[in-house]
Amino acid sequence: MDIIPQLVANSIIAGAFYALIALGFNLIYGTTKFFNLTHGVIAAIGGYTVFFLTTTFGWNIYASAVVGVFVAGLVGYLLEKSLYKQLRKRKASQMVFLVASLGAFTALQAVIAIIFSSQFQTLSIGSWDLQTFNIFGGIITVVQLVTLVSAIVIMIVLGIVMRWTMFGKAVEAISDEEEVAKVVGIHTNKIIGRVFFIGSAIAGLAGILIGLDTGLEPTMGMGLLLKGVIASIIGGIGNVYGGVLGAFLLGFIENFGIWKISGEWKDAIAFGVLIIFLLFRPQGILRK
Amino acid sequence: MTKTNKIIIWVIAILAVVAIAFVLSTHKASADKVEIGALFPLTGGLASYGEPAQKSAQLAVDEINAAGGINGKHLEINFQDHKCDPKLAVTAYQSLHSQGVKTYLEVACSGAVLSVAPQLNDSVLLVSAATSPKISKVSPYVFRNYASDDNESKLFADQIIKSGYKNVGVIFEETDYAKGLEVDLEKYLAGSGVNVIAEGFTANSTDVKTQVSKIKSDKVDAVFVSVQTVTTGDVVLGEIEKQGYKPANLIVNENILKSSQLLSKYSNLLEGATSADYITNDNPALTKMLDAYKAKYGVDCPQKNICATVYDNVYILAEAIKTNGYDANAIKTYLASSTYNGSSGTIGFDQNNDRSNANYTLFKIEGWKVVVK
Amino acid sequence: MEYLIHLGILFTIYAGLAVSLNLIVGYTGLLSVTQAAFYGIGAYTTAILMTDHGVNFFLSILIGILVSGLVSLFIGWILSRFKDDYYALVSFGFNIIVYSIFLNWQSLTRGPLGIPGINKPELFGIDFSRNINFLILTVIIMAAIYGVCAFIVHSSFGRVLKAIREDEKAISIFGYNTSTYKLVIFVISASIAAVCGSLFASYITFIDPSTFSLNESIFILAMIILGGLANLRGSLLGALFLILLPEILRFVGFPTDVAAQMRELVYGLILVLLMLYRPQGILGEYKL
Amino acid sequence: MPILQTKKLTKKFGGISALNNLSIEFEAGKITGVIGPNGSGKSTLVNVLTGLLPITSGRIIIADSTSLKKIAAHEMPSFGITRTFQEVRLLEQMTVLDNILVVITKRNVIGALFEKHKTHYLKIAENVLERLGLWAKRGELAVNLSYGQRKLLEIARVLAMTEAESTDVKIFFFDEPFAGLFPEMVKLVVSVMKDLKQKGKTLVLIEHNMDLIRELSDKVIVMDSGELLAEGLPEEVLSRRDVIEAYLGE
Repeated sequence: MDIIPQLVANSIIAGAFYALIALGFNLIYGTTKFFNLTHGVIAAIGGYTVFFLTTTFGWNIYASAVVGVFVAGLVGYLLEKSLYKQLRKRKASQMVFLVASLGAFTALQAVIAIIFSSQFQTLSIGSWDLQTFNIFGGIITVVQLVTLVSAIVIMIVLGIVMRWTMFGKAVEAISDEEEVAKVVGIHTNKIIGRVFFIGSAIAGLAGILIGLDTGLEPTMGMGLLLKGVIASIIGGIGNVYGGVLGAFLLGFIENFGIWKISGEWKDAIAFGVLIIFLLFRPQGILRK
Repeated sequence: MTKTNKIIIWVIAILAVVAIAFVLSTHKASADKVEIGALFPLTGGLASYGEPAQKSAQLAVDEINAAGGINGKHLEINFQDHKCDPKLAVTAYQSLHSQGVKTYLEVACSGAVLSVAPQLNDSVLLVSAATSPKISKVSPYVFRNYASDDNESKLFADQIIKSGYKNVGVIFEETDYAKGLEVDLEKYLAGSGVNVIAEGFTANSTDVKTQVSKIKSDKVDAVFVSVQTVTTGDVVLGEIEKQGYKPANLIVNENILKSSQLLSKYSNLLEGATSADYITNDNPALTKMLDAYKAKYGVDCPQKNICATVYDNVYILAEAIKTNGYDANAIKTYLASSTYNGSSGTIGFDQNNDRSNANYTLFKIEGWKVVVK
Repeated sequence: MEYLIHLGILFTIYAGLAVSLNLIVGYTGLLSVTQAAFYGIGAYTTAILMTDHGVNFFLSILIGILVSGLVSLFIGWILSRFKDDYYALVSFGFNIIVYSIFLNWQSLTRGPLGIPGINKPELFGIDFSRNINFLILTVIIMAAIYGVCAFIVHSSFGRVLKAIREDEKAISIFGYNTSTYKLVIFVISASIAAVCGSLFASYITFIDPSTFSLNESIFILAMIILGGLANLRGSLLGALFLILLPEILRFVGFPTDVAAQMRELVYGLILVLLMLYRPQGILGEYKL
Repeated sequence: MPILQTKKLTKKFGGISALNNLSIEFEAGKITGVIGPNGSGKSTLVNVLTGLLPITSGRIIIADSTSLKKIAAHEMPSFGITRTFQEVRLLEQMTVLDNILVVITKRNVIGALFEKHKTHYLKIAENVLERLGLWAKRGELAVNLSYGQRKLLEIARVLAMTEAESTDVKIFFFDEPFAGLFPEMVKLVVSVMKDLKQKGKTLVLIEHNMDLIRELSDKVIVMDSGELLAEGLPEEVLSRRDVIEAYLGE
């Protein structure tokens, strides 16, 4: 059965992409407690910024990737300042946040389509594109390896920041009880703004890597987001390590699932797993 | 929420309806221009088809107007987006029809054609790139300038049986065209002893890794790749290449064959691959159109078969209106009987209102060039 | 005139969907994003029964209600164990699972090929292929549906639903088995959505899975939030507004090649502005 | 025969046990005062007895000796139990009248759907709201009432339970009903409680105000850190050294 190593490789690669989305999503959900739908389109914005820089200005891929991550973070930050901060001031409920983020998602997706057209665009890292590595029979490309490494690195860095730094403690305080945090003198809006920047930047990186791995399309946001949300819930909503664990678990369940039944049931499997987890372990594997 | 506010809101709503009615009535097709309604998927999943279609149609309209329009009248084209959603297609049709538009174009979405068809009673719909067999003879007012995907998969089935392949892997996209080919292929291969292993993936998905790995590990004699758009074509071929998989025999559907972008990007993978098409390449009118497209928009047409057939459809309608006036029944009988030499070859319609002599011929991809097999 | 009749039919069908969803979201306070699944079940039941088995249209409506009722009984039972954003997410999941079934159960629903040639209802020899007759039929059925919803809402049952929305735990202590109430209203709402599905299938004569995707549920949700939660007339207004909006934008002179994307942009921005300045909707009193 | 008693009732939150092997009895037709410093488990006791919180261990025995390990919230009226809430849980975006009507009308789904005789319920609601002086405010949303009026509405709600024919309520839990009330409102609530006692109902009163406890309760239970410290007649219990110490927290 020489398919097993490749299946394992596929699962890890899929898990790595879901992890990057889940990391950013979990961080933002932890402090704001709502399902931020714009997270998906911000990943696309990251990818398209790099596409814009490399094609129009001819920058090299690495410089434009850095700028792309920054721009994605900036868009997330601006969204927080212009929209979600106002909603918090008006004491809006989670459902209002959900619908508002849906509106922002639809609008941003339309802006991308207007600027870059709906055609499929691909990013390339030149000669490395087709360079592949054979790990125990499973084939992984350079981009996929970079995604895996960055997912793990970001998880560790975030874990450390959350545990040891002042910023991390403030974020924990806000995620437990925002009102209490305010009373204690934590400038919540400033912290939430920074959290949005970091979470969106990670999403931007995910968008860029997906652009390099498969390609960019204005409508890529929603599909990515849903899988990231499922991974966060399975792993443990609001918990940095949980998101990554959930992502890899989802990758394995999906890919080994469609090994036995045909491929078109992949999305249904993902949501079936979600519902089973929500029924029996809603707080996810690693409780917050 | 005072009572008066509520009344104001209801008044605004009623006014909106009245406004639309008013705009419609004054917008009757005025005498000095001829209007074509274009029901295209400009956003959503198939926007990658809608955009080149819109550009090619506009190209044809501008050329016709430059050459004096139709009997001196200015030709206009009104693009309406329906995202391949049946109810939006009918809404777009009704909004144009109430403005007196009698001639329509549609591209790529069989669903939109099948839902608009029963509404047609005094207007003609010329369709391209919508391949569902159900469109044949769906309405006397619907003409399809494209081949039904029925005979494309028949050709592939015969080729598979002839080459003696015992098991064939199929990677297909969950859309009406791409899955239609797979379903027809299995229909024609039933009872021929060929074992078909089909692996589907949801429309527009970007992760087909495990589907490719499964086909690769099944050691099949041939792989048939059936995708809906260049987008997913790039994803599937890219994945095959990434997994270092070189299938012994590769069959690809027409969307891949017609995309210059994919042919050049995956030239070694596609070397020797079999495909099928009915638009012959060595047609001077086609190259002239493609060059005009590049000159006008600065970019190659990403889907040659879309650009060619939509471009021709505009000319066919213009020709029909020129000789029969802006009357659907006259145009209907004219189309059923006449032929037109366009960039996609000679176009005539059989008794099912499908394009006659649009039978697919097999092609072999050699050195990035496409050769008749 | 034909155009206004067509818009009238679409408005009536969506009004039914909006009013039925409002029973769950507006009155009972549960953010359900599954309405399109039951809408689809009704449509597919009618399409399959009429095309394959030549069943009379009105009989197919009853069977559609039955099928949708049974499925909603199961989904409602699982959903009643969740609250707030988890409820919304699980309902997201069910919508996608039902959509995948429409897409992949090739033998029953013909998958993405869809079902064409669904014929019109026959009743006392009335020619329903003329849209004006079909409009009258939909208006009569929708008036009945509005009557049922109004009856429910103004009965003690409706008052208990609002109580569940306000404080489910408190009201349960006064003797109400709230999960039964939530399940009953969920089944009623799903059955009404099925009726709307049957009418849609017979009118458009062609259905495919894409009409019953997640976006459709979100579209219906936006209608009731826009119109006003816990206000039946508000839902009618919401439906009217979101059906007319794209038509009004059709006549606004956007440059043709970006016109379609501009409409999506305007639609998204309207949702955002609404949530910022009018979260309870135009006619609504209940803030989400 | 006690109308309600607990046997070794325990309630743990993580490690801490808010109620610790508590065995107490409530006499039928009497008012029992429950006092104790904050955090002594008074509210937890009420929440557990009314199905708001699940029981960790031990049993609850209802008058006709049905002993229960688990109580579901919606079974409360069938056991004849109802309550008010310390933190005032009203149906905020509903009118005062609806807050009362919802407690009177039929409980089962079919009944609630096809209920007739609306005027009958209106009459009951009017009497109850009239009794608490809230009838004038019946069209107002609960969220817009003053704090005192909201407390009175909770009392009205509990009072209405006695009128509803679909439920037969005998035991009333009052969780700090007097907190934040003006003097004349206190007098009003006291008279309502005395009426209920007149009708042979059993009342459990959780309150910090010792004068009211002395005035109203026939028996007093003192709790401290989840256990029963003392019980008996008000005068005896309130004069005991250990009770005072527990309160003053020496």
